[in-house]
Amino acid sequence: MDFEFTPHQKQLRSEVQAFIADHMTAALKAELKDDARGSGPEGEVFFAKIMARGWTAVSWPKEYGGQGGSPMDQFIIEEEFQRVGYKRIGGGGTGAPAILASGTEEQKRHFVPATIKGEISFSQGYSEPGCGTDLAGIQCRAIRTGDTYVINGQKIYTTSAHACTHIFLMVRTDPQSKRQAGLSILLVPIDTPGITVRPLWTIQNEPRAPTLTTYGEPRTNEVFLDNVVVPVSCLLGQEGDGWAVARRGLNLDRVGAWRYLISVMRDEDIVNWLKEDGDRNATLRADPRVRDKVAELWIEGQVARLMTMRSMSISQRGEAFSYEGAAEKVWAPEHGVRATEAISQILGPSAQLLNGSPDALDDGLFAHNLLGAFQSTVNHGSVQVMRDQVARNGLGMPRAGR
Amino acid sequence: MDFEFTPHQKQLRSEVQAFIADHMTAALKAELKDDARGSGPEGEVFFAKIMARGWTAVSWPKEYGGQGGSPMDQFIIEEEFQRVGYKRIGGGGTGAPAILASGTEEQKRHFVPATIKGEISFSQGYSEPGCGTDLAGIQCRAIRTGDTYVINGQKIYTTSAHACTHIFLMVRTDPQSKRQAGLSILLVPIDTPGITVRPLWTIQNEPRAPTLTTYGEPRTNEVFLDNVVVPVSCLLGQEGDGWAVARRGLNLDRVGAWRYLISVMRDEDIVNWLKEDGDRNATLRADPRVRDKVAELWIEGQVARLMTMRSMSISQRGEAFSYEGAAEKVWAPEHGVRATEAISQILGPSAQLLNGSPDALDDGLFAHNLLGAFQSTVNHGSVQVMRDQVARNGLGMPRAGR
Amino acid sequence: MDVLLTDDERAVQQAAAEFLATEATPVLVRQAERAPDRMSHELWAKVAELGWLGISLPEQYGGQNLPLSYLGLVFEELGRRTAPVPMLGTMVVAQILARHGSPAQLALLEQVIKGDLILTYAVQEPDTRWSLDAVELAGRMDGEHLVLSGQKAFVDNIHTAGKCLVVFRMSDGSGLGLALIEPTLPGIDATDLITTAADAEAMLRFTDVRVPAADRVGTPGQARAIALEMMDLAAAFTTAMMVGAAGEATHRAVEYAKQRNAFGQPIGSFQAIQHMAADMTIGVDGAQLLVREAISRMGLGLPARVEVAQAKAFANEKCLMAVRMSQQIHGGIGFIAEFDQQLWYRRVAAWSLRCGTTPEHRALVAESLLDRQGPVRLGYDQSLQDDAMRAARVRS
Amino acid sequence: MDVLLTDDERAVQQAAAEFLATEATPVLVRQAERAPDRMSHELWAKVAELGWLGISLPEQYGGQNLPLSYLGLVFEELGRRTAPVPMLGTMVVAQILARHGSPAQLALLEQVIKGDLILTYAVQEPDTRWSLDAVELAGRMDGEHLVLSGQKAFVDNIHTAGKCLVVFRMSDGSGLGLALIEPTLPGIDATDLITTAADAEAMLRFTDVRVPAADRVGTPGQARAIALEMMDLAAAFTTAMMVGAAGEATHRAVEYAKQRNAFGQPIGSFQAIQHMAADMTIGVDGAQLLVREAISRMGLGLPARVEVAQAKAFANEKCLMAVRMSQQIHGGIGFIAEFDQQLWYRRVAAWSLRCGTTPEHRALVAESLLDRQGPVRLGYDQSLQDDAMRAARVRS
Repeated sequence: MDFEFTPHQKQLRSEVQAFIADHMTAALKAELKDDARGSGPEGEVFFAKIMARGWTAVSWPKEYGGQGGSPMDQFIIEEEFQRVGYKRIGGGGTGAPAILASGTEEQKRHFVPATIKGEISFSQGYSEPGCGTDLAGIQCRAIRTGDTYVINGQKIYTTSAHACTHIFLMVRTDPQSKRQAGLSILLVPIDTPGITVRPLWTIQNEPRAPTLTTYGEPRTNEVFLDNVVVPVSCLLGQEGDGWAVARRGLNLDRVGAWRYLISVMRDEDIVNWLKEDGDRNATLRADPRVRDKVAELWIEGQVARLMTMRSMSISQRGEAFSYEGAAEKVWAPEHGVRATEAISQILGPSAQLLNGSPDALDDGLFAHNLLGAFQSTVNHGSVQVMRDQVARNGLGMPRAGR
Repeated sequence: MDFEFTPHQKQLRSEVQAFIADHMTAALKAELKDDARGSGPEGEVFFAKIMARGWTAVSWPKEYGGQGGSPMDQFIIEEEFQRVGYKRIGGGGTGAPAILASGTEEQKRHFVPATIKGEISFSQGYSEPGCGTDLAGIQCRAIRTGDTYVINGQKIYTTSAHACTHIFLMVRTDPQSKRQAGLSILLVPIDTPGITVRPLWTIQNEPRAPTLTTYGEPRTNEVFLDNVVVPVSCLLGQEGDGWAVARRGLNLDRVGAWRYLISVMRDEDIVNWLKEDGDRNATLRADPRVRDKVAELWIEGQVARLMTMRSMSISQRGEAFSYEGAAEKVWAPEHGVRATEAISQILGPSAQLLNGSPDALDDGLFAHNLLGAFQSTVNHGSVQVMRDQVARNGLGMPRAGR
Repeated sequence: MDVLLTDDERAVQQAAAEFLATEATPVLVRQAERAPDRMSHELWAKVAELGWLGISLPEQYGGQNLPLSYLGLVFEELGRRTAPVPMLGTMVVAQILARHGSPAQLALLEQVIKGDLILTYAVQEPDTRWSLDAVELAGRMDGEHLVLSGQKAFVDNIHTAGKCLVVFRMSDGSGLGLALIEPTLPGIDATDLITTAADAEAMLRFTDVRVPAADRVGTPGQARAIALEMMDLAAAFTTAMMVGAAGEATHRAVEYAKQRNAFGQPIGSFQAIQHMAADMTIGVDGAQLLVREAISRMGLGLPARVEVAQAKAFANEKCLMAVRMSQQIHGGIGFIAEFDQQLWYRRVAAWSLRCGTTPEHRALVAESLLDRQGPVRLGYDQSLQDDAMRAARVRS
Repeated sequence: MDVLLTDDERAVQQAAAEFLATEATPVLVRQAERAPDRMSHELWAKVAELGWLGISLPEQYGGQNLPLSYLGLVFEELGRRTAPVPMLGTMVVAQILARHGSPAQLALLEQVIKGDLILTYAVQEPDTRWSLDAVELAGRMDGEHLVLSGQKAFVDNIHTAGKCLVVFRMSDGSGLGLALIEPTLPGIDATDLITTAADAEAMLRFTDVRVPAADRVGTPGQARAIALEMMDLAAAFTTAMMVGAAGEATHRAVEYAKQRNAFGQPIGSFQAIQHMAADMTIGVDGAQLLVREAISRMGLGLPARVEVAQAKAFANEKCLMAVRMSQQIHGGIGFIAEFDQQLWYRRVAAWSLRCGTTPEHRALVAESLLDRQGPVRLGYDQSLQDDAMRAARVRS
């Protein structure tokens, strides 16, 4: 039981903060406002410097371009960069961790270092119009013919499909199969003929959400796959074993720095807003009701932080989650929603004013958050399914109708 | 849409209040402290006067000794009497309404007028050690042999079994049957040989709870039935139709004056306590956090009141509940729990002090309530089952695994 | 006491529901969001043509003079379809004019009922408090003119409104005043706000705006009472719209859950979803009962400030809960602009912040409970002294 | 940073858990509830014999000198079994003596560790606030004696305690003071309170109680800081007990739900019950993480007032929620005295009201957030100035 960061960890955090202070230029900030992924010219320069410091893919194996460091180090680096709105850190989301876990040696060598360098990026191709939380309902098919798969189907909420190089695609390779059986993962280049990406714009971005909004994606996508032909070498893991292959990747979206920060940053924002100069701020700051509510939210935020630290501790020890990741994915997003709604009632009608509106607070941050905070209780496994997992995996409670 | 009581209803309420002011003597109050059922000498005198005013069984048919009046009138009378801690009003709980709905003419003439006079009273014999919320699991058996039933089994939470004349007993008359089928209702005199009543003392009554505590029953019972022989004339309704017969009775425990009052009286108590003289009262009364919380509870209490008025309006029109009774049975008891816990945190450590303790507030009312408020979310249909009913009966949502 | 609808009430409710289901479609709602004045003139014309604008206004101006609770039911239906018409401001101000207007102002009701005159009100200021204490817009008399200087915020439909009822404070210390002014008067600058509801809200800046003295509403001694009445009407009708919108969001979630499958069964068969739907229903029902009681009392001329406060405070939390849970049950769909589901969420989110926040309304309830003599009891009259006095004045 | 238990910590936790599961049975707990002094002397003797009393006390008095977090784990296990031993007062005061006691007071620790001396503390007064501002018990010096007059409330185990650490206020305006007094001194009247926990709580009345000056604890300048430290230890250990008790109530509910059948299946297979169990688990886990962090910081000599406040405020709500939901899942059983289930509920209900209510603790958190300069950030040190100064003083 050690709630203090080690001297090494404190040192690392200081170094990252100093790096950001030195290199996060006004030009880069301006660029990030329009391109949160940081792939503009300034962003590339910045990313190259981060790479040079060895701060990408910190916890990944050295032999594939990672640093072989600890997940806690990676968390610290991610937290610092993401706190300033820089999201191109952490190493590629769903794809590479799953490839490291399930890929062939050739796949690891091909994909992982390139992912770290940002040359390859994956968009998660799981959800379909007819299935979201229950991925076992997937209908997108890949039929093997000789050395190729022919893919037909449709994906939805493929968030970065317009900006990535590959889709991490879950398909049904056995057309007779049902539920989890017969699913496979294919690593499909996005530019393969037959793939059409159609934007789906989110409600949080009319007008454009400020950088540090809870769930700030301006766009997600539908992806249509029409007789898409890929070589069988695209298969990750065994054919028909896609369910297990995917599960390794999914938990990583549920915990960690990004999920933590989008859940708790409003706790800090409201306190810091209340501390600003101004009559309204001063009046609210002195109001015992506001003080009580802010403290309540802060304490909930601390629980989110400690649950994140628990997940990182488990990860750091190389142990597996029993229910802790699922518990964090219930607590932190729901806290984010509670905080959002409570803060709105503190701020009053100004909290409905979006970015660019006269009188909007902090560029409409709180209002955009009101439009998007609940999304975090839906994506990457709804809080309902997460509670099922806590009860079943953590507490051993039986399925209905056993 | 009429949210005002009619002149007649206002007049009735005034009359009842005046009656109570005139006839609720100190001697009666003292007697009620030890016997909330009001069956002591003073209580009998008082009850006779109430009968003489025609304020019992107000909404029951005249031909069976009732007043043929409206459910709203009955509500008004019950509310006034129960607000002063007098519970012998309202006409017999589960038994008589079900007999009115399902009984033979002979049963109605035998039981109903006597119930109104208090000569007959029923204790609800539904729950068993192995089944509470799901009554379809009942195992207590009644085997018909000729003109008699022979009953064997066990009941629990038979709250007034020690003070009633009859048990309203749900039994399985078809030993081959499962679930709801094969159940029947028998009206069994409590003094029938083979019946043993064993007390179960509740945690709310060590020491004795003050009269107006939320769930103030000091005792409930287990009832053991060992070769109990009753004539077949004890059967209410058809053999095997007990499920339908019982359902008519159950809703009446879920709504109405008693359920309403036990759910909301603490809202009034805390406000009135805050308005008393005293430094602590004044400090808390001026605290914006306390004011906000008290207002929140009060509004929730108003919703409980309005849901009760909705149920009474439906009843008054002679219509059937879709989901409204179940909704009220979720809202009001859960509000009672929220209020109890919030009030405790306002009052601080004094709220743990029970009746008779130095420094106990209002005879330990709030502390006893803390020990019992949750019980109202369990009994007469748990809030979980009530939510199921709202969803299925009110919203038409399907059962699992259809 | 019968809190259910009468046959007549139900008939009006159903007529409004059927009309709006046909006419106020999501397509129309979306068009209005993109229209410069954020409303549908076609729908407004139909609303007027069918007589909805006069439902609770005097017969002599073309109205039907039905009790205010009928108008409340119409607002529930407008909210249910998030109908893009400037009904709130128009009806709030029309009610005030009907009760307190000069003959000339009363005569405007005919235009209102025909749909030819949109009205709006201006109470809040940039400090955002829903309180007359926050009114700083300064008024002074200069001969036959009232001169106004200062700011207003969160004013609906200022670009389409022909008249705006403004609350101001006299610089001479004589207290509050009201005036029914034309938004196009010289010296008024409107700046549009961008809200989550994508509707027409604006800030107004008044620079020595000269208003004819005849455009003042009520006597100076009545101004505070009338302004409170206006605020109560606005808060109550907003709450009614929230109830309608949250009810529809609940309905949509239930229907979606019945047909959407996961894990081999409709998600509506999962107990977790069923219990969410039950809580949504219970919360919306509670808000509906509270607001119907409040509007019913207002219609009877009974004190209702506390009842309005109760309803708005409760609806702010429970209606938002219901639309948010509806988003949750819809999964990703609720977050995507091109699906309709989000139309309800964005409006209720905004409405929960207008006409008084939860802490503001609860403070009034607390005042009624704790700051007057004698014990309290649920179901008994709980009117504030101030409120009772106002009601007496208004009736006289 | 590794918030999980080390192997050593887990070994101690498991040893305590196994010992208490065997020895602190519901039968024993019930016996203690009916015993005149509301404790089990047999269990206390065994606790002492096994060395648990000295786990975080100095070796020179027979202790094991393990970090305070070990003692925190023991408190979790004591709460898990609602063990009827006067551990809270004894350990809180022993920690204070170990840090601030005179040589004579330090020497008492040997008796404490052997189980021969029960200790308790007296902070709160009849006005019930958990705050040093509320201390009015008056102290004045009279030659070699301190003379105390006034009242204390919510004092644990006063009839069995050999010493009581009392916080008072000097009548000469010199501030707070502390003294380790004998409860049997002339002029002290104890009145027993009747609590939902059925444990030993009392009010004390002091009438010119003469205490030898040597029994004062710390220098006058240290009194406030030491008193705060004592209060933090008491609140933190109480929270740890709540976490243990609520964890056990959750465990009992889950196990009950697995074997209790309704509607043809174990009730634990219903999603509504599963989600309740998940929320109970998450709430208790949160309280556990908060209190472990707070106790860990106290053990390291870091400022921890805010962390203690966070933990107690959260546990008051979430641990009570967990035991209440456990009652709910148990149905009628939770309400009946002869079933064991209620033992946990009655205690957590009482503990949630001791050592500071939720609003009191949140007020301190708000102070740390809003009343000092500079931006805040989760995970950064948030110590109050006062707290930091105290920690510095205490370490020196």
